[in-house]
Amino acid sequence: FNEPLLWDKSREGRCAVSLPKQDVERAVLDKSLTGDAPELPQLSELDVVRHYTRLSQWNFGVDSGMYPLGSCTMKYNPKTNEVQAARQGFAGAHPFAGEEFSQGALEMMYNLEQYLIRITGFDAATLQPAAGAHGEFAGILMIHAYHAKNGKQRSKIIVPDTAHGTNPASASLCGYKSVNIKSGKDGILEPEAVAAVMDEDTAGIMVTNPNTLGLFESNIKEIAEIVHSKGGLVYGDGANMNAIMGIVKPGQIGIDVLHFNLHKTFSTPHGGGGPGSGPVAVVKALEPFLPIPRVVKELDSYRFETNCPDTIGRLHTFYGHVGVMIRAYSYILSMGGKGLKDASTLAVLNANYIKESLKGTLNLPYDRPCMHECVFNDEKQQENQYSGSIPQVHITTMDMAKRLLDYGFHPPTVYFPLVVEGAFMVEPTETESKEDIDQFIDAVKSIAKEAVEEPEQLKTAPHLSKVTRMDEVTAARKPCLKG
Amino acid sequence: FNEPLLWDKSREGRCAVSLPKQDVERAVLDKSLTGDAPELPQLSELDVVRHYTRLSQWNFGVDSGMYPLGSCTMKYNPKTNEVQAARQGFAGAHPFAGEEFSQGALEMMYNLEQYLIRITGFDAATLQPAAGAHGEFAGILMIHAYHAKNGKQRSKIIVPDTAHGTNPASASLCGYKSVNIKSGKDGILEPEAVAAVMDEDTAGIMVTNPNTLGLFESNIKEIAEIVHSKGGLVYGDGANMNAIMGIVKPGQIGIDVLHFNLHKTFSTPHGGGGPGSGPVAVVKALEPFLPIPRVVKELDSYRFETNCPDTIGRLHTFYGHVGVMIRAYSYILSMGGKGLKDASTLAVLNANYIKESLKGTLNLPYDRPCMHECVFNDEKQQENQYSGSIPQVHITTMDMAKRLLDYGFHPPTVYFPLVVEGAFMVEPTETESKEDIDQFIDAVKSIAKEAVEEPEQLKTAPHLSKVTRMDEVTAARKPCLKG
Amino acid sequence: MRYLPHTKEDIESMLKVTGNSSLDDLFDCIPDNLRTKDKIDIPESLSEWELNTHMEALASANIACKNYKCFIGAGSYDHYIPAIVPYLISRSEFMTAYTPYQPEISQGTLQGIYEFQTMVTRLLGMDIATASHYDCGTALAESALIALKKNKKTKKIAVSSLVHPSHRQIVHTYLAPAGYEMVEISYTKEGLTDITAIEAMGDLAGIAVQSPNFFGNIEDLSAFKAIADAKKGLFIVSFTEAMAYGLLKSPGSFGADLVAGEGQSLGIPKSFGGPGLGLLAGTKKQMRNLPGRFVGKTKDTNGKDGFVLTLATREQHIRREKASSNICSNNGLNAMTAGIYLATVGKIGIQEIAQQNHDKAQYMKNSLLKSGFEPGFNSPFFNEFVLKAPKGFEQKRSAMIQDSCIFAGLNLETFYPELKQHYLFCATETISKDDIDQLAKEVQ
Amino acid sequence: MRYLPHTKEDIESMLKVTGNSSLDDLFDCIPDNLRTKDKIDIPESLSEWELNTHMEALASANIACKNYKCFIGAGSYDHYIPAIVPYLISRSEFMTAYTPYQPEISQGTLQGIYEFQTMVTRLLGMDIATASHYDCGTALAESALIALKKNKKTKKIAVSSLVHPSHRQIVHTYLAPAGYEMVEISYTKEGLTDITAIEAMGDLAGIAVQSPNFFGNIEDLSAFKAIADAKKGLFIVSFTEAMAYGLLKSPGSFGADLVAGEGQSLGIPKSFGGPGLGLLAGTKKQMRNLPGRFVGKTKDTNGKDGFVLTLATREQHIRREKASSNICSNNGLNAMTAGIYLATVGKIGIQEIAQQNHDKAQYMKNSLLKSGFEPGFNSPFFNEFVLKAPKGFEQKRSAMIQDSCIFAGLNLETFYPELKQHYLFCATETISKDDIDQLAKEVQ
Repeated sequence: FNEPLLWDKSREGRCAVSLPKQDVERAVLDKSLTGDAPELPQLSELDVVRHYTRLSQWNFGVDSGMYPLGSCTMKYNPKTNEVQAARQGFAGAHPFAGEEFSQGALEMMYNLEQYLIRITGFDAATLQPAAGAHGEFAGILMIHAYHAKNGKQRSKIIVPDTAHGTNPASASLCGYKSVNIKSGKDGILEPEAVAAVMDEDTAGIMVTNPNTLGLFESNIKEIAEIVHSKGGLVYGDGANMNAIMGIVKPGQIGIDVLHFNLHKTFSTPHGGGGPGSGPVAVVKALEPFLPIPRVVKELDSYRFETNCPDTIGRLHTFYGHVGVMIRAYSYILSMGGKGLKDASTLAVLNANYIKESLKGTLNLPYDRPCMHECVFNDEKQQENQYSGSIPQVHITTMDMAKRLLDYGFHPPTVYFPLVVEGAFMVEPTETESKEDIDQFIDAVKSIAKEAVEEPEQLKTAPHLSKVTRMDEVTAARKPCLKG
Repeated sequence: FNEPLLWDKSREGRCAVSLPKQDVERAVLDKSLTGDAPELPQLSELDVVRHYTRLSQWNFGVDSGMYPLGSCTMKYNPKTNEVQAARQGFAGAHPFAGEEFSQGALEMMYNLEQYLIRITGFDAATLQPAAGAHGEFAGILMIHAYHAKNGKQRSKIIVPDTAHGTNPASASLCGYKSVNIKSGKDGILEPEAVAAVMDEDTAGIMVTNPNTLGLFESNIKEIAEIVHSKGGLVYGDGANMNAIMGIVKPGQIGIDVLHFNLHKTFSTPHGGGGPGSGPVAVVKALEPFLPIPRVVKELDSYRFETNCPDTIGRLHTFYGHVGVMIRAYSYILSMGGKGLKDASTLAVLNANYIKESLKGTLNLPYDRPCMHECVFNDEKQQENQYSGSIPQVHITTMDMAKRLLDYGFHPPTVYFPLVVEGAFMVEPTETESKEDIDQFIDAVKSIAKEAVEEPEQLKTAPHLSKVTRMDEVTAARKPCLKG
Repeated sequence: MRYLPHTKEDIESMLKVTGNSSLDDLFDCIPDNLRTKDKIDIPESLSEWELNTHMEALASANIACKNYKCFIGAGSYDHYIPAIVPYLISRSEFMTAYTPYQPEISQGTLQGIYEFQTMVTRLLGMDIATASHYDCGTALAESALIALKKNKKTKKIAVSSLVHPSHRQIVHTYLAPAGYEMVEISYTKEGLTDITAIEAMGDLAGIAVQSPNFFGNIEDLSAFKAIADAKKGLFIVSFTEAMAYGLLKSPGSFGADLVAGEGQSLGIPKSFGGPGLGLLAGTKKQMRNLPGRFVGKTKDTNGKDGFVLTLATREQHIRREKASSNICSNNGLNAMTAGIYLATVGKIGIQEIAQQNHDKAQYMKNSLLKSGFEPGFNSPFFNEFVLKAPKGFEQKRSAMIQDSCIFAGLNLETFYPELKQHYLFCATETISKDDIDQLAKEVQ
Repeated sequence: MRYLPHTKEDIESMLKVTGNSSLDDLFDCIPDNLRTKDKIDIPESLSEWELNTHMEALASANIACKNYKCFIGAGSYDHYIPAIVPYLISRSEFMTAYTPYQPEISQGTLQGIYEFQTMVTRLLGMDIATASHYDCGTALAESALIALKKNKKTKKIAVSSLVHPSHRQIVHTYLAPAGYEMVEISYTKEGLTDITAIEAMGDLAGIAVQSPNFFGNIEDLSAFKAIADAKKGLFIVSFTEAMAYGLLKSPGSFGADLVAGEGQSLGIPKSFGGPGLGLLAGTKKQMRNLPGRFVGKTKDTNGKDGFVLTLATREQHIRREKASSNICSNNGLNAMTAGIYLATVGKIGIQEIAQQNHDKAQYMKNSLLKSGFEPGFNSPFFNEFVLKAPKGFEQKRSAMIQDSCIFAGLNLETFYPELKQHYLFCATETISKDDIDQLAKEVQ
């Protein structure tokens, strides 16, 4: 069923809000300052409830089914975390209520920083960045500030092709030029490639480990040594932390600064695109550069510290996404150290199980043990287009992804990482059961069969969703961004 | 998509609950007393969340769309009422915490009784009955106790054909034999019909007003006089109160006892079949018979009264469905007296608007001003089967109702009241907007057109729902009541 | 008013269609002398914010608004409710739906209730379970009526005096007007139903025993089954604490014909006593006698599995005066809640939680005995037990409520006048060892 | 662990498929010297119930757990949130979905955000609005970058000293590493941005003014537009209190090129300052310069209307180092929340609520003046204003927090050292006359 746009349902005079009773005199502002009421829709309460209930029914969330979106860690978002964040003492807290009257929030933040540090083996952390890319930016700002403090700014930064997409954009915000290098044949970075470009005008390197192929960068220590030897720093993109909690401590293998995605590894909901939270952990040498305010503990009480002369400054109006932190903190406490290690272990088991189960069906460009995700592509299906009975139909990764919708699954990440042509990137996460994974495997196999036998089914997929494939070209050429 | 049954998803060893930590010694009961763990399913938390999320998606609620179910008053269930019922001070209250420590709950109950009394013009009330039929039973019990107290029990009770379906069953629980009488030609009860059967062995009459045809029983006062003159009492079924709040006070027009449905008139959610709440209001003469405990106010505090020698006794383990009462109480306070009258007025406006708009399309057996609902039937469509081009297809009320599902509406009540053959009973309620009602009217008109032009569309409807029409005969013949 | 969508224009154009010149005219069909001239005399409407303030004030006038320690059960139990339970049940597709008479768009409720019925039968060891009843008391009354209607030889049914006092009152209320008689079975010094008292009662349509009984003690159900059979009456088992059957042998395993229980413990808040959840289960033989709704599995016209309300021919709206009961609305949403709870705790969880209830209760009993209480009875119990309090305890108990928000047991004298100074205590998994130690200390 | 579904059997059979003999083997691809030997040194896992206790203890250590009266705004405002807003937004289809890259199964998020974008443009009088940003401060910093990147003639931007102090700090953080300069515009005795100070600043890529400004005063935006035009810089308007635009003339009506605002007031809890909602709007001309996501309307292959993320060519994952910004996750769920809020209050509600904010603030100002405060400034204001406190107020203020949970204003000296004894007060629709009268009494 269709649901009209809000203003198409609007009728003059309706109001879905309970207006507070006015108990003081009306105070009239000068007419030159006030305008007409903004043209918002006018609806009854039931209209609003039905509108958004209907909209929600067109969405697919983790609660709706498996969401094997590579690089995004769509694990289960525990409901108890929502209960914690909604407590009046947190949700109603004013950021300027004063430290004395905000000890609970401060303690939570202090503890969360400590836990993140202990999980990763770093020395200090900030929770302030509002999302992963914001954390990345904070990290690069600290590298920038470090070099500035050391007297000589540098102009470049190394970004391998297997790093996350936001990396170059974050680097350029600090004026760094990205130096792209290619990973080796087996999908991991070779020290030689780094040594070839690393020089004393290069601020450092941005590494995603495990990388976006789902492979562990096993040469990371050598690479870090090369970078450090030239005075550079190693930035670690922690988006893939879900593979290595309790297995590897990035702070102890040569990485100097690392951002987290609380909305990936630490189970907070993605919310259809945010809010996230992107804390950053650093080694001792970078601690002076952390953004302010910092949370510090003194005896048994907590306070904000702003007196940090070398800080990169402030990144958020207040202290970051506290509501998201509460959820992540609750998750960490619910899991405990052993639980976090179990989560990573089972995430890796799930991914390897899928990799082994599907490698006969889809092409696997890098056939080696993967971490928490694995990357296939459509090479087999592309080949098939010439040998098959209906040579004119070219089945692509996109077609298979869209067809998965008809099977009740969210599609994997496609055409990323760029290093694999037609990439089909699957990250099951640890919260998916074997049965759900088996169903996913069966669905992919059955789609691969359709690709040969009924390719039209795929070309016109999805068939069961509210809309079919959208005209994205016209959307971008003649943008219609409001109604 | 299908969702397997819980046990088909179960795997040995999973557990979706957080087990509390054991901090005392295990105490082992004698083996003769303990059994194996019950064979409940074993799932992870995400399994459970997905299972019930999926199930919910197959349901249709008031929030999903218009629910014009005659006789059921499916009005909007305000969300603020849920907030009130969930407050820790209410939801966590133990029924035996003692009056002194339960003053808030007692005050709420006392006030709610008072409000119900004032809305209806009675003298006293009880909130204890757990549902409408339970309230009905309470009412008949009081009539029974009244006659017993007066020294001579009676054996019969009059039930008109336009009364609610539960009435005869409630009467028979007290040993009364129902005497069925027919309504007059214009759908309302004639005093003569009552006079003809009322005698001194008849305990009284059960009247639904407005009746199940949606018509106001305008002779109620004369009827009550006839019944009273023979020593009988008048029971009013208040399921249709939504038509007359602020318009008619049943307690002042001859009715002696009346039950409410808080889950109809007072906006509490139906919950897929309950819990409801069925308070009962009575005139002074019946007050001594009210169930115990009663809530009484003394100075500024509230307590339970159990010392009522003539009481019919207890009907609920504690005090009735307090959680439902809180919602109804919140609704009444949100509406105020004027708001309740507006609600009834607009409910009646909506029903008359539908009646007038559709009476050319469907047959209207009683063409007179209706109250909050109106009853059509399939006579026109039945006639059509002989004159139409495809005489072998018989379109019935059921076919039209099922086809409405494809248009996004819950079907009306069908084949009830029994007094109208092929009844199609529409109650829009006041919370539906003119646009939604117009859409409903258009849908019915378009279905009536299909009934002539594409009757197969109706016969095989619904087409868009999860399942098609079910084999209810086999379900009843060979019941499969568990998995 | 935000719930009423009618604009002035809407009202005018709709009145035109209905042929009325004003809203008042809509009611012209009601004789003037029947129409009220007064306004409804209730307070003016509150805004959502005023309502919040008012309701929080009321809620705060209940001690439950604080973190009170409730060592009371007696039919209403404090158990942990996993966050997913209220979260899932609050989905409006469940909450705002009507009774699933239209199976095509009610498969969610229907499958959920079918699964509930199934899990209840597994919990209780019975063949079938209904889609719910109001509470245990009314379910028990309905069970008594089934037994009595079935057996034309007698109008009498025996009910243990250790059935919850309220439940016995309800049974009486239901039975009396139809001329049936309920006789109470006395209890023994061990706090158990006195089986020897039944012999002398003559013909009985049924025998109803609660286990764990009101004192928390576990009855020997097999003995009652034998005597019920001997009397050719139905054997009815009731219970107020569903959690017990995570640990105890099921009523079905002792041959119960009918089981009437309270399911509030299964994920439903206490809410000052209601709405709870009446569980009603029976043997296959009783299928067509049980009141209320059943969901059954069947197929649609395409042969696909699905669920419907079935066996409606027993129900009031079909059989009218011949119906076995007048129940219409049941406690469906709470049945769904219990279903979600049972699926969440699962086989492992229910046994472990039940065991912890017993562990805590045993620890509490031992602790109180050390603090100067005397045992009330010496029978095996689940999570409730009776103790005789030392002198002066009643005052101490009142002080503890005021000072520490501790509710130390329920005074049994109200219900059993002979049991002076006897208190009924309860411990569930929500009670910590520290809580019990504090209690034991404070009562000294 | 209830979040981990793997049974022993599952693990065994899956390991067999992967060819590993133990879970540990899965990590053989990681060199041994990189693997940690230590356990993660954090507390043992808590049960759901222990977590509840712990978190409630923490929440209770914030004063907000009580019903405190907050006469503070300064970027975080206390407004009523209708019950339907959290109810609807908590539906898991919204909450647990990813960024709507797959439009076929994301039409809910997409339509909702499209409607949000539309309502934001209507509120602010602008042509376009993005799908959200982190908060006002970061949105303002991005706006400054847009202005600076566009104008190659200068590396300088002017920002009013009455822009929220944190926002100015953020702008500085964003601008500094790229070599841009932010100059602050001083303020006048009327508590307004000193337009005369701008003249002397030479070339400017943009001028950023907050209105209502940090002191709560309403700026004369038309004057700043004129001077920005004269300098060929972009005119950027920011605000921390979105509610103001229910009443005030929109920034768009004054010709703003870019608007960066905080949307926390629109149905989002304060939550100790985050997550809030960055609003970012611009003229059509700025469409391809704005960072972040846009939802656009288009058609599917059947010609049916639908929505997609669009203009992605500006974004970091397509343009990489050439992207205008690195923003990826935004504050989508809060944007949806604000959309629900705006649809709920509607045209009538937002104006009335905004008016009530001003009414209460005016009443509070008058009351405090009567209680011995002196006016800080005499400009028109919305719901915040500055007063100079009588002597001894700071101690009184502390006592009021402790004794009555009243937060009487924010000490401005922290942010503006020259403003000794000056306090910033705020009143919203949640403050009653009685609250204000109590405040006025207690400060005396």
